[in-house]
Amino acid sequence: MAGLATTFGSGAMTNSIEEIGRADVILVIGSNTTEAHPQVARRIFSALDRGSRLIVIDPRRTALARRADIHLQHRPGTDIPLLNCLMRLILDDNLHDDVFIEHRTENFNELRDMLYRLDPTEKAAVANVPPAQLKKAAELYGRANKAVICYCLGITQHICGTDNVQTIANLAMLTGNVEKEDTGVDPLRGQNNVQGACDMGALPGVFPGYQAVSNEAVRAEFSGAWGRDLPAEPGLTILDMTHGGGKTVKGMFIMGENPLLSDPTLEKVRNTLENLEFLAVSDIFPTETAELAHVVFPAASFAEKTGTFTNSERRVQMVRRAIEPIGECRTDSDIICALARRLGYEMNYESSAEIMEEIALLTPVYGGMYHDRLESSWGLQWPCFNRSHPGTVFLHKYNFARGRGCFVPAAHQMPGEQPDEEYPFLLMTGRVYHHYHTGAMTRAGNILNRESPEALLEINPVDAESLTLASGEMLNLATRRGTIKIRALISEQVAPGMLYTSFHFTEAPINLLTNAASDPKAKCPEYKICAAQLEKIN
Amino acid sequence: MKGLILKKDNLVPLLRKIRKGGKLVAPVQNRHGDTLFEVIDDLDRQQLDLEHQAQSSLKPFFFPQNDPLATYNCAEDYSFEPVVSAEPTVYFGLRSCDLTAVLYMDVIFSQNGADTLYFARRKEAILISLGCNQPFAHCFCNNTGSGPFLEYGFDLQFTDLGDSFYVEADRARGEELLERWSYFFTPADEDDRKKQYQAVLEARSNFRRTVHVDPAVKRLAADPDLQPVWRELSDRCQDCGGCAYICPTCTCFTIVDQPLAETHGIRLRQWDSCTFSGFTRMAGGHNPVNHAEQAIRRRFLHKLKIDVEKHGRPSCVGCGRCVDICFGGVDMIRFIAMVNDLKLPAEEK
Amino acid sequence: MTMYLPQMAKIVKIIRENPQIKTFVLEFRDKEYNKSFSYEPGQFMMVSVPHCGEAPISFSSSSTRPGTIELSVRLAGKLTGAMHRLQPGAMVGLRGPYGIPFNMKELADQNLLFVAGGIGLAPLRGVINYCLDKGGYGRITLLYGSRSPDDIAFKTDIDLWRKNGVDCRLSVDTATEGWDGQVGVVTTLLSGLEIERPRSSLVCGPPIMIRFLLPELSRMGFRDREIITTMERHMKCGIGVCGHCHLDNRLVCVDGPVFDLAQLKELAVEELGELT
Amino acid sequence: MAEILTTCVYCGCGCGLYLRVENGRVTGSSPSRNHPVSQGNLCVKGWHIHEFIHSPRRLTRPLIRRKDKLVEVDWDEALDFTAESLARLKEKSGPDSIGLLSSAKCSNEENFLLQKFSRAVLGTNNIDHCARL
Repeated sequence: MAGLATTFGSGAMTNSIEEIGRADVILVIGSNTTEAHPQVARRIFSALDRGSRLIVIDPRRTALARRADIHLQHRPGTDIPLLNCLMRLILDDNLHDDVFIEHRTENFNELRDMLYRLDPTEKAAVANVPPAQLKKAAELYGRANKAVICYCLGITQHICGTDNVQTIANLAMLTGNVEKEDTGVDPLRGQNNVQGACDMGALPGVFPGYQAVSNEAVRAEFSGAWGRDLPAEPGLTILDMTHGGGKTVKGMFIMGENPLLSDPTLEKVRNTLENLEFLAVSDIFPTETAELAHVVFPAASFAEKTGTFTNSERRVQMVRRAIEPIGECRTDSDIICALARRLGYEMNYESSAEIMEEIALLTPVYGGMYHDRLESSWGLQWPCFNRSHPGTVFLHKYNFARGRGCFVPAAHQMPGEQPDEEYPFLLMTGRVYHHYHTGAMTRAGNILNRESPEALLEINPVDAESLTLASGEMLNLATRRGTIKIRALISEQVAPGMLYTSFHFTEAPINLLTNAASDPKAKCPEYKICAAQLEKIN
Repeated sequence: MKGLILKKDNLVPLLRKIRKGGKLVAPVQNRHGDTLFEVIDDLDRQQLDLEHQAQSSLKPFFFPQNDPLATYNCAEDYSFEPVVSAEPTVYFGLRSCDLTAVLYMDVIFSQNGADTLYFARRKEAILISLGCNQPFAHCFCNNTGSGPFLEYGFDLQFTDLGDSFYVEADRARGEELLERWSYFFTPADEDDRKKQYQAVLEARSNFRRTVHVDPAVKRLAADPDLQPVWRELSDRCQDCGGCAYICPTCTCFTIVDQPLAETHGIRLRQWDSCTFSGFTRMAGGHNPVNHAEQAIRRRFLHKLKIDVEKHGRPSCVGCGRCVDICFGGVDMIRFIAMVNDLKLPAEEK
Repeated sequence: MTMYLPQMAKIVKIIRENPQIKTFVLEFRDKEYNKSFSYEPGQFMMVSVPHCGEAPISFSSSSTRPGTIELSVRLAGKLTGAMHRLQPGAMVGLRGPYGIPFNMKELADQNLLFVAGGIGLAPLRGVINYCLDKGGYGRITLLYGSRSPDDIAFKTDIDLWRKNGVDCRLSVDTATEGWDGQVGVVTTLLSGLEIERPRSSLVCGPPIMIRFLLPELSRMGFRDREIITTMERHMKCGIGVCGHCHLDNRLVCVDGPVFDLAQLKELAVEELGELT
Repeated sequence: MAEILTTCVYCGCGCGLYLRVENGRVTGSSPSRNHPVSQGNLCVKGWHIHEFIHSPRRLTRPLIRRKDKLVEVDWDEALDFTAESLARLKEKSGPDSIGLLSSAKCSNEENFLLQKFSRAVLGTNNIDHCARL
């Protein structure tokens, strides 16, 4: 997200989901769309039926890749050199959009210079991608009338995640595929309200609406509204806290998260949580994290409360109470307000609509979001500045949020960890269709759990043969950080030397293994790549 | 049977009467613009919608997505207590396809003994259908023998004649209803009957899609092994199960125990879909139906071949709902077109 | 619900047949029901275990020995796992009997070849005992394949059958010390075997065994109608409604589980490969 | 029986779906036909979203750790204990000794309140959530 904010001025999906289906060329990179964002995949399928073309860039031969006109199956961690090579080919073929570059962007020369001096190592990094395929992809994207790029955590969960995103933005601007309807750059959000949680300032450096805590004027405004002096220094990120060993922070309040399954290098997380002087958890299920808490609050589920979620396309929409909270559960709002009052701060809201009124007051992009408006519509897409504003279907219409789009060239960076003799495999992690995040909810369901009852490790038939491995056999999967037991699934979806599995299963907690090396700007850990070894369990 | 006429002004007053002593279920357009079958608690506030196709059929009312079969106790002793719940309900405004689907479910749920839960609800139900003067976007009930108007099977069938409804009864419960509330109705005259006939004729010419169901059924009877079709459709399928869930005649289910505590729980019947891989997976992991292609084959052959053999008609009622919803375009209309496009092996030579 | 309502039955006794298989001797709690309950060889019951739902289990007993019924259960999934943890005196739920049985009338006076692999002997055990108890059947031969000598189940039964003139031949996939019998898959036991007409073969075992055995039997001259087997499927209702146990255009629960090769040849059954 | 329109929580697409409620229990879900994202269908997760709501594994009472075990307590006790613990930490080690994790699964309103709680009530910017995970 930091990436798009730098280049475009706003870090969100520029399009609406519906627009993706209207593009002539769709480039999907680092997204297993059919499984993780089925509704986006649906738009891609219908676009294909109407004659649109699809380019998939993914180390795995996913279901979507099988339907693509071109599938570039590159090595994980080589997105930047691949995209740089693509851009160079576009430049060479004169398929870039001169007019757009001149009028709507800045810093193009720096990108051009870099592309012309493209390091041979960059070319070598993508040596396994057939040049003809690369050329075909460059032509397809370069010649497209309307092209969109969709990406997901396959791009951001790298040590160079921010640079990855900026390189994607470079490609879109180079060809003038932003600022117009049905063109753009679309980060698909992993969780239902990631967008909203970011928008609402659940981040260490910003207030709601991405207003920096370090900005004095902003702070003065919030301070005025809330009647307290507010801290100016940006706070700690999630990994600073959960990997801090109980020293960075001594007490934690965790609402609806399960870092003890979702965060990388779980041993460190466990060590931290066990060393905290105080840990309070609010959740709907007794999670691994809650097991270690001093206090656990039973929270109401989405079916038991009213409020709003913001989806990937920036659409703020209602979630409505269908039943009363079960047992003695309370909504997280009630819990926070009750705690605030006990700490001597009057926090009283008659409804979530009243909270939204305060949000609208303090958050310019949410300035026109009121529950009554959201009630009588299918929600509103931010920015929506005031009550009469209709919301925004696609971003940067005729104008980037930051003025001109800024090219930020980036060079290839080696992943935090590479396969070696001891750990010869490259392990990638991601989602499966039937489960969501740490599985607390989906695994409680009969059909979902039946359809996908356990974690499976995808391994190429070639590797399976050399290990005399059959599908269904149990393996010890190890990295420098730990070992888990997991069942093998022989699959041509992964290339030789690659392994893939999901992170939903508490029985096979993959994040015991993952690398916490993270992107210096976005602080996003490199979940997608680590070096691993395998051993058959007899 | 001779028809009757109900002035449209009298519809709500009539529904108010027949609702007494039970529930009324009818299509309602909610404030979000979706049309659903809902229980009508307030005839003055809930807006009947006789213009749009309801997004789901009546299936969930007779065969809910989660249906408790029994509660069980396993504290000291192990025992089951059956759960049966049904109350008299009038269903108004269902379309011919949905009514045909209910009649089909009647057949399915009476195989090897009448299904207690289903028929408890079914026996309490009065079905008042509304013929379709104007079929919806993906409708093809004229090709599946399930509409736009029906000859039989309804308790009452309404035909929209502009400012009035032409009303026919087919079953005794419909006749009783007409008799009980006779003062709302006037006898139809020759002119009304002509108008009704005209509406039926016009409706038949109003279909926007032509779907050649019979040739496809014949083709499948002759040769059900259509590998290219199964392959393409299984590639497109995104495994949501939506086609089976939305289909008014899909009745596959699973039975599971839902523990409520150590000592007791509920035994539930839940919707299931033959396209799911877990549908056929056995304990221990062996799956005799291993490929997505096989699952897709199963689904379409069941609808257009096996049910023709077993029950004399395909179990597709032409409602078109699967066309609207499928992520990958794995729907009945596409399937039938693909089947009819395939050349018979004999023709290829 | 009544059609789905189980009858409660008490576990009277548990016999461990091998490390994976236990035989549960059961008695319906309702005395009258227990008395009037009857079933036929090849049929199955839907078994309920607390919190685990239901699973189909074939009778391993014969109705010629009334008073109790026996279900032999192999440890495979959640329900069978829970069942294996039960102790005598515990209750399970049972509904049935379901399915088309072996046609015992038609088999009368015939020489019968039983071929079983692993837990596949459980339903055939019921048939063999039925034949022995009723009398009026020809020579009985049993070929039984197990993974290893330790995996041979129903040993007491096999001893008794031998005493009663049943020709029992055993094989194991992998021998251990002390095993001096046949080694190899069960099909190896077929070589040199002569069964005179009228005859039938009754085959029960894992899909892979059936797949290789059926063509072998055909090669030996068994006619399609003389080769009878049982098919296994995931099942939920047992009464032909839920759809899970489909076998091409049939449902195993009501059209099976017993099928002869002539029937199977008309169906597309993936796990059996091309049957010609 | 009632059909309540709400928003799916299983991914960033944000489908509009109906929860079917019977006698206080959610017994099914179905897509909204006119919702701009769901357009009449859900993925397999959305169709089964009701399954977890009444799971017996749900937490239904506040818990406090006593001698290494979490035991059920009433709300006042849990809230009082939490407020006291947070106040003590703030007093002893300063506001930045406390960290808060908000959730990408909670509503906007709840996220807003928690960051307000963090900044205005506790006085720390140590608030984050798992956007990157």
